[in-house]
Amino acid sequence: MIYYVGSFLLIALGLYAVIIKKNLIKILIGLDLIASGVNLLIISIGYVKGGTAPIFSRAGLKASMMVDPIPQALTLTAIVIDASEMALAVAFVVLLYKHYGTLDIKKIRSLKW
Amino acid sequence: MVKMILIAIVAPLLAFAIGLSFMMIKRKFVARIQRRYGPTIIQPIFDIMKLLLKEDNISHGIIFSLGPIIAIAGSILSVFFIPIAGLNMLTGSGDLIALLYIMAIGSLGMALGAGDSANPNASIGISRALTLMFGYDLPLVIIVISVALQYHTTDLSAIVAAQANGHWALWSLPLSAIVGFVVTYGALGEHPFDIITAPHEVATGPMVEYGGKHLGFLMINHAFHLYVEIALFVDLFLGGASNIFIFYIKMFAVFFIMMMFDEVLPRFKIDDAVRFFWKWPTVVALISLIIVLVK
Amino acid sequence: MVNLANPILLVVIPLFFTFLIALSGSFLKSGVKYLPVIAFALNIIVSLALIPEVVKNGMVIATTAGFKPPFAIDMAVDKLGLFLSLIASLLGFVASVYNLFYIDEEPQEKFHALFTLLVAGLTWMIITGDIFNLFVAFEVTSIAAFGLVGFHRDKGAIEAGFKYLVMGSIGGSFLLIGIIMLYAATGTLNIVDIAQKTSNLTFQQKLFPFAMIFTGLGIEGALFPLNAWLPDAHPAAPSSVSSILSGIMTTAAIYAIIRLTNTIFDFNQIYFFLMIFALLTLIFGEVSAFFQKDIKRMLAYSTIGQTGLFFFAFSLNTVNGLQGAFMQMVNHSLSKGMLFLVVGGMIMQVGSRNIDDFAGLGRKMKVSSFFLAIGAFSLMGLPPFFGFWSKLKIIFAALQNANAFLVASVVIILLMSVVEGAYFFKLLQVMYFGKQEKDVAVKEASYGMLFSVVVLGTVLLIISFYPAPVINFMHKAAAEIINKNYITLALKLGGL
Amino acid sequence: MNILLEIMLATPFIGGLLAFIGGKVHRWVRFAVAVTFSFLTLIEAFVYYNVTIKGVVWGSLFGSKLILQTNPISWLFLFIVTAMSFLIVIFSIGDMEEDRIKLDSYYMQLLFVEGAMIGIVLAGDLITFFMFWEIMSWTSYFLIIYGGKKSVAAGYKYIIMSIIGAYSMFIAIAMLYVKAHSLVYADVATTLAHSSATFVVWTVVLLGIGFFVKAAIMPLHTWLPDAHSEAPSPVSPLLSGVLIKMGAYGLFIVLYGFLSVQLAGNIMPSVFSTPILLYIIQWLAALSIVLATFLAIMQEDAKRLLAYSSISQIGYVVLGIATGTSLGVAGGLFHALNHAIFKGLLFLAVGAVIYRTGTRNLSDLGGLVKKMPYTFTALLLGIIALAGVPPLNGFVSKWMIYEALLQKKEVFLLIMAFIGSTGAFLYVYRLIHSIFLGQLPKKYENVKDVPILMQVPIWVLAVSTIIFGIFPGLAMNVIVKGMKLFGFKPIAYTLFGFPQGTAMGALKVINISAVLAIAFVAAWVLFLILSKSRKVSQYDNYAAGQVVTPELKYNYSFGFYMSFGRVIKSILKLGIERIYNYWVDAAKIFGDYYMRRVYTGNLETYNSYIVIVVTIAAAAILLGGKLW
Amino acid sequence: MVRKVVYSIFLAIIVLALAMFFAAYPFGKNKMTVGEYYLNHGVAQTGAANIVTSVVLDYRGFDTLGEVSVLFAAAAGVAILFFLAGGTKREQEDLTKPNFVVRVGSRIIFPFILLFGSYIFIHGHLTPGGGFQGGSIIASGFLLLYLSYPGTRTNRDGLSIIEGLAGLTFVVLGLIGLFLPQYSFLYNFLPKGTLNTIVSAGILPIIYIAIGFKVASEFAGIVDDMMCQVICRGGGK
Repeated sequence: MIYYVGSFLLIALGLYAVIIKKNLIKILIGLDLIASGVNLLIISIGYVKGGTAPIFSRAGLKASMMVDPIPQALTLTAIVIDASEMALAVAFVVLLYKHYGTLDIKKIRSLKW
Repeated sequence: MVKMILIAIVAPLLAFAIGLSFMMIKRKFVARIQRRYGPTIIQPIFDIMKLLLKEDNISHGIIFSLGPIIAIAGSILSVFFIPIAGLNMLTGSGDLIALLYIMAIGSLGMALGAGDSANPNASIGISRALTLMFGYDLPLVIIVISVALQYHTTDLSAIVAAQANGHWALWSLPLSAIVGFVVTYGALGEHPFDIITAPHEVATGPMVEYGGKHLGFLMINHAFHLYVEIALFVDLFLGGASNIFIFYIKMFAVFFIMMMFDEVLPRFKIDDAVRFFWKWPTVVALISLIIVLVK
Repeated sequence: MVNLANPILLVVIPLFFTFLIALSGSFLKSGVKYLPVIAFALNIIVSLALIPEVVKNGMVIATTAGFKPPFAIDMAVDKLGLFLSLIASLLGFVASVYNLFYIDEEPQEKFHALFTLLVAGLTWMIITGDIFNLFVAFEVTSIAAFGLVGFHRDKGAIEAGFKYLVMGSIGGSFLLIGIIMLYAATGTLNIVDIAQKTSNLTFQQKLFPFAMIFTGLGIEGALFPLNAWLPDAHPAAPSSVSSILSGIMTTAAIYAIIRLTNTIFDFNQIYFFLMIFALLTLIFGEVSAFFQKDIKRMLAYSTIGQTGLFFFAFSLNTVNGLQGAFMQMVNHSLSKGMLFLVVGGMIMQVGSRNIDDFAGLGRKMKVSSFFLAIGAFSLMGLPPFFGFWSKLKIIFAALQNANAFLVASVVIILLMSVVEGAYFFKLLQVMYFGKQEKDVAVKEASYGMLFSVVVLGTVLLIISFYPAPVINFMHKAAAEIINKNYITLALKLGGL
Repeated sequence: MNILLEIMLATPFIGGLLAFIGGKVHRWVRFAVAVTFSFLTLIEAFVYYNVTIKGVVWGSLFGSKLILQTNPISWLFLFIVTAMSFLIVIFSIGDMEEDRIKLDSYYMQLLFVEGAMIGIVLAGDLITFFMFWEIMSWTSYFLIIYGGKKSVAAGYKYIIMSIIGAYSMFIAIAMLYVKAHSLVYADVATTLAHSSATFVVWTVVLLGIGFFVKAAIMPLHTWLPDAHSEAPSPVSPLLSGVLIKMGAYGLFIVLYGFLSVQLAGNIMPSVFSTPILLYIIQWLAALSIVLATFLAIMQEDAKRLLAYSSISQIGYVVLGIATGTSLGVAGGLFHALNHAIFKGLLFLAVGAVIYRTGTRNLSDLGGLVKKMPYTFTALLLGIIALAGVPPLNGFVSKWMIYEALLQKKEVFLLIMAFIGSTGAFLYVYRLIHSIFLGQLPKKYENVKDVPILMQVPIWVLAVSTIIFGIFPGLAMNVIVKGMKLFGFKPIAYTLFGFPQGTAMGALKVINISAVLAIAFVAAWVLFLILSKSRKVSQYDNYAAGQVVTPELKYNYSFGFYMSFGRVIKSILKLGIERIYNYWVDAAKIFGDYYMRRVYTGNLETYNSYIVIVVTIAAAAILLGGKLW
Repeated sequence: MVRKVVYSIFLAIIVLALAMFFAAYPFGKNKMTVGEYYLNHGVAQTGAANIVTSVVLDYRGFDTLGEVSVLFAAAAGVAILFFLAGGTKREQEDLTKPNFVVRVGSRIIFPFILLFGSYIFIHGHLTPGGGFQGGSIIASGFLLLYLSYPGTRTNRDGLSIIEGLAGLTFVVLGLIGLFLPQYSFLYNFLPKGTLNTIVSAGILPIIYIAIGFKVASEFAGIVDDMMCQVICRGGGK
């Protein structure tokens, strides 16, 4: 249960950072928080009470004892995608700083209307 | 056929004679009002003769010369559309509405000729003439419509016929008749609407460059014009006439009353003239029209 | 020989060439720019090969990994999907031809790789039959697009790219949340399978995933409050990329929404709200476009407006409305794609994006201007161009079961069309009749660039003057979607 | 024979393309192709003289058949379109020389406009109609802006208003389609016959807005003065003579093809025995007659004057068509033909003057009668026709309209119509006076009359004014026959006019003209008998003792009716355009304001939009799935 | 301030709604339908002991192809953004030199990191982990190298060749499936082998190895680009 709540809070916190924070890096952190929250949510969806990892590493493991493998696979994908996004985002922030000399989001608005 | 040709020749001459007689009377009458002796009564004939027979005529161009001719042609044409004394010459070929526009041909010819004289006084005169025409046209149109509605026809001879035996439109449409009387002033350019030719400002306006036979033609045209306007009024409101004498008497009566007012009135500025026509005559004519409509 | 009529090839071929570009970039150098052309030429062939199959069966399903859905991912091409992927391939093809002459900045091999990936991702979004796969395709598209938007690396491009990235990744997260909700509710990820299992869910349980997915896809699909990145990103990107972004991306995202709405989320209550979204999108897009001085920005806003229009038609939720939406999608993809390509060539010649600097181009770049005029006319919906037929259809459909709101909407749509006409005609008259103050030597764009424009223009003209096949095809496609044939066909053909 | 309809429709389009391609070879090829194809169209049009063909299906769209058809009424407009286009093509050869304007696509656009208009008159269903209507709008837009810098702004206004009008029609068409699923005229008529009054009124009003924009009926006329005056000289007659008639044609189709007076009378109250809808249309037309006349009187620009005059004259057409009586409708249709003739003549003649002098500012011109006598004479005929003075054609049609109004006792409309005609007298005189009469400026002393290629179309039209004036029966033949198809009682007419009983009076134009001619000849003979006159220079003039020299501008032409302007000052101040501009500006400011508050460039704001959207959905879910 | 409060309320609403939605699908409850199929048949069908791997690479292998593409796109995007025209050259005067312990330590650790990473991705079908994890571990080794030797530059061409080759391997392996009678992309055509041995599960290990290389080279490339952004100066055109 705590995982659910935790993931919701992470998402909310991330959104809060994205909306309220002025610093580009903090916004990126916010984005990452959202992503983490979502990943946590995915994983916790797949959990089955008392289940174990879906790996038949030794004989005697039964399918009924295992948690759902799909969310784990999805999380794997999602994490990589987040990582890619973050890498790109950091690159953008570096260049933004170069061009604007600031990390304040309010000052980076040469494109408008 | 012979009769038709005869009429065709006689009618314009008759009209000219009547118009000319009015011109003659007017000169004398005005002089008497102004406590002058005045010229001899046939002075206009002398004038016209003199002008027509002048040897040295100048022209500013073809249109300058054609102008008076078109004007006279137009006036003669209108003569045929006004029934006099039981002669309905061309009233079957064109009704009251057509007549209103046929009467414009003469003005157009006059305007064209004057325009070609390349004198700004003439142009100003035409500008005023046309403006004034626009001014009196509104009440004129309204009263024409009233009369047409009153008798359910636009055929002038039918209108005249309907007014036979003293059922004049003057009695049934008194307001329209009054307006028509005022409008005739405008159409004839008499006081207070003589702004067109105002000799003091624009040196007789459209006619400023005319002389010799051209001016003679214009004077002839004026005679026709006098006839046409007054005869139209007579036909519309005074029931026409069964013979030419009664018709002449009616016309003379109208003309006489007009002269009485004519000489005591000052002159309107051109825009004031238009405003005047669009104000009281229009309102009165409209009232009359509404009465006809409601009836 | 391998059977070419396999939708999966539409995705795999470009991916193959993407990696080939990465591999050969170091030694082929600028030679890699020919690879995308080959890739999309192959894609067009595959799409064409799919046509008879799709017409015969109504749908073609390709599974992966040798398993049946829902246990494996499948690609499902129905009529409309096929049409859109054909357009995507065509646009990709002409844009990559255009790139041969257009892109001279380094690093070229990265650009071409990303470009190929972008179009591959869009095709993928259109044809995928698995909802998580949709998310992956969405991310492939987005991330390729982020890089491409920043390709020029100037101030504007970086800012636009960053804004796009932040909004896009928030959107991606919401999309993922929505997908997860569906998974939690049904335990499966195949669209048809989910559609089978959502029927016993309450409205509430369906609404939230829908809202999340709608938000996610709406960001890509340029729906009103979510589209703020678009007017920045489209102008900043190279023109060939703008052409793809504008021509296909919004269309693909909206198509995804349409398909999910008509399979998984089978409810009627929502359409009124979608309509309001659509109208707001339309109004803000067209009105904003009117005030633009920057030509690409103007076209970008116009894209928003067009999106609003076909989204409105979709939200009518009738066969006719959907048919109108599809026709408008086709019209928009071809016209707007072409316009961006034309404008790219013009900007190259003039060296500015300001509309006033385009004065007099109509006389100097005759062919380009001609096709720009055609594209603009088609977007405005002037006959005899295709936009006219689609607008006709949309308005006819909107008034089908008219109530006061719909009539008001129609009035708004037509008013916005007037606004659209206002700015396009302004552009045209500047181009044809403006006086060029600056003395710049302007030539016609190179033949290669013109080739792509002419190809798109010709296609547009052909369907304009001979619209019956497209109209009929779209009618069938719309009927299938409304009648939920997607599900029945997928069940019949082993999509489940 | 039926297939010819499609060929006829295609001819100008093919011709346009060929002219464009041929122009790449040589400009004479372009001229030759344009002339050939416009002539071909004219010939093809004559094949359909007095023929009625119903329902040639040439396609189908959204389940509605696309139909071409022809009947005498559409033939009348077809004739106007093809004949005028042919004359204009000929005139253009002289006027649009290669070195004056770049011509590469001019003939293509001209022929496209012609083709579009042919499409409109041949249309047998509303989709075809609307399609060609829109094509006409944008092709003519390109023609208008051929004139250069100023015309661009005019063309912009034109196309925007056209689009607005077209979309208004579009709504009506869509409503009809939704109701009947077929837009063939006959089906539309049946649909309307079984519809509620509200529906009918809405349909007619929405369609009417579209037509009124094209026909430039006040208050939707504001595009016309600019567009007509700024367009190239040969285009103005096309716009004024032909294009705005399409609005009248559309109105006719709607009022009598779809509705009928009886039907309209059944579903709505009547005023003066006219259904109120028609009555309102009549009032709008009458208002345009009067107000446009006032405005025309005050113009200083020859083409602008004619443009306002067009608004006023199309007012007569619409007024006539909207009377609903046989006489009035016939008069309106006849006036459409007449207006095409004399307004085409006037625009071409003024174009000829512009061709020679390069200006259309009335106060810069003068005295050209001595230099361009043929053009003068043609223009004189044109203005006489326009002013509605017998015996030329404008008079006859106006007379029919007056009589129709008088018969229905719609006296206020009648007064307005009369006033417009008298006013027309003022402005046409101003036109001819300022251009041809008065003092000849020194710079125009070497002006010659225009080349023969430009004379021919002008004189063809000038002769037509006389022919249709003296023989109104020629046109009545077609009109009466066509109107029978639309359920009108045929009116009695003869070749020379109208016998007693048709109207409240009779008319026989040939008598009028004959007497006029005789009187004229008589007066002329008298004039010639008298001693010959001697021609003097224009500077030999009365100038209150001053000497007039060529340097002195001794000419009254600027502000010709200034004193009249003072009278109607308050009316002139009523600028409909200003009201439009006010609202457009307001809308612009409003749009800009909101755009700036939405697309702020601030990423925080953008992100919060996303959150807001999600919040709305979340709130909806918390509220139990209720969305409102 | 108002903004903060308002948006906090908004976020609270979202959280509440999320909570309400997921309350219907409680934590720990078995929600599997398709997952169960995988658990029951996965071993037999794919031969991989790690069901997650069999899902990632086989059942949902197409996702992984997309994932690889995403990563590739990100790397290419970073390369585009950090591209310096006209070649690059090292300039490290203004950088402080890392201390001795770091340099030596990283040299010692680096091979082990590579080894560990390789182990992870080679055993992806048997144990938790796989290509992505292993690749990232290897990339972190490169990061360590960069930290201790800021002047180092990787051979970028080499990296992209590895990238390309690895990606192509994946695609080609998938395409082979289309030439087989099963006619399915990514069909696992190799023999399944014995469960829980290295050589098992058909093409899965090969794909994972390719992914490992790809991820490693891509992350290394990204790291290289970012380092270069700090220390390299563009040579100018």
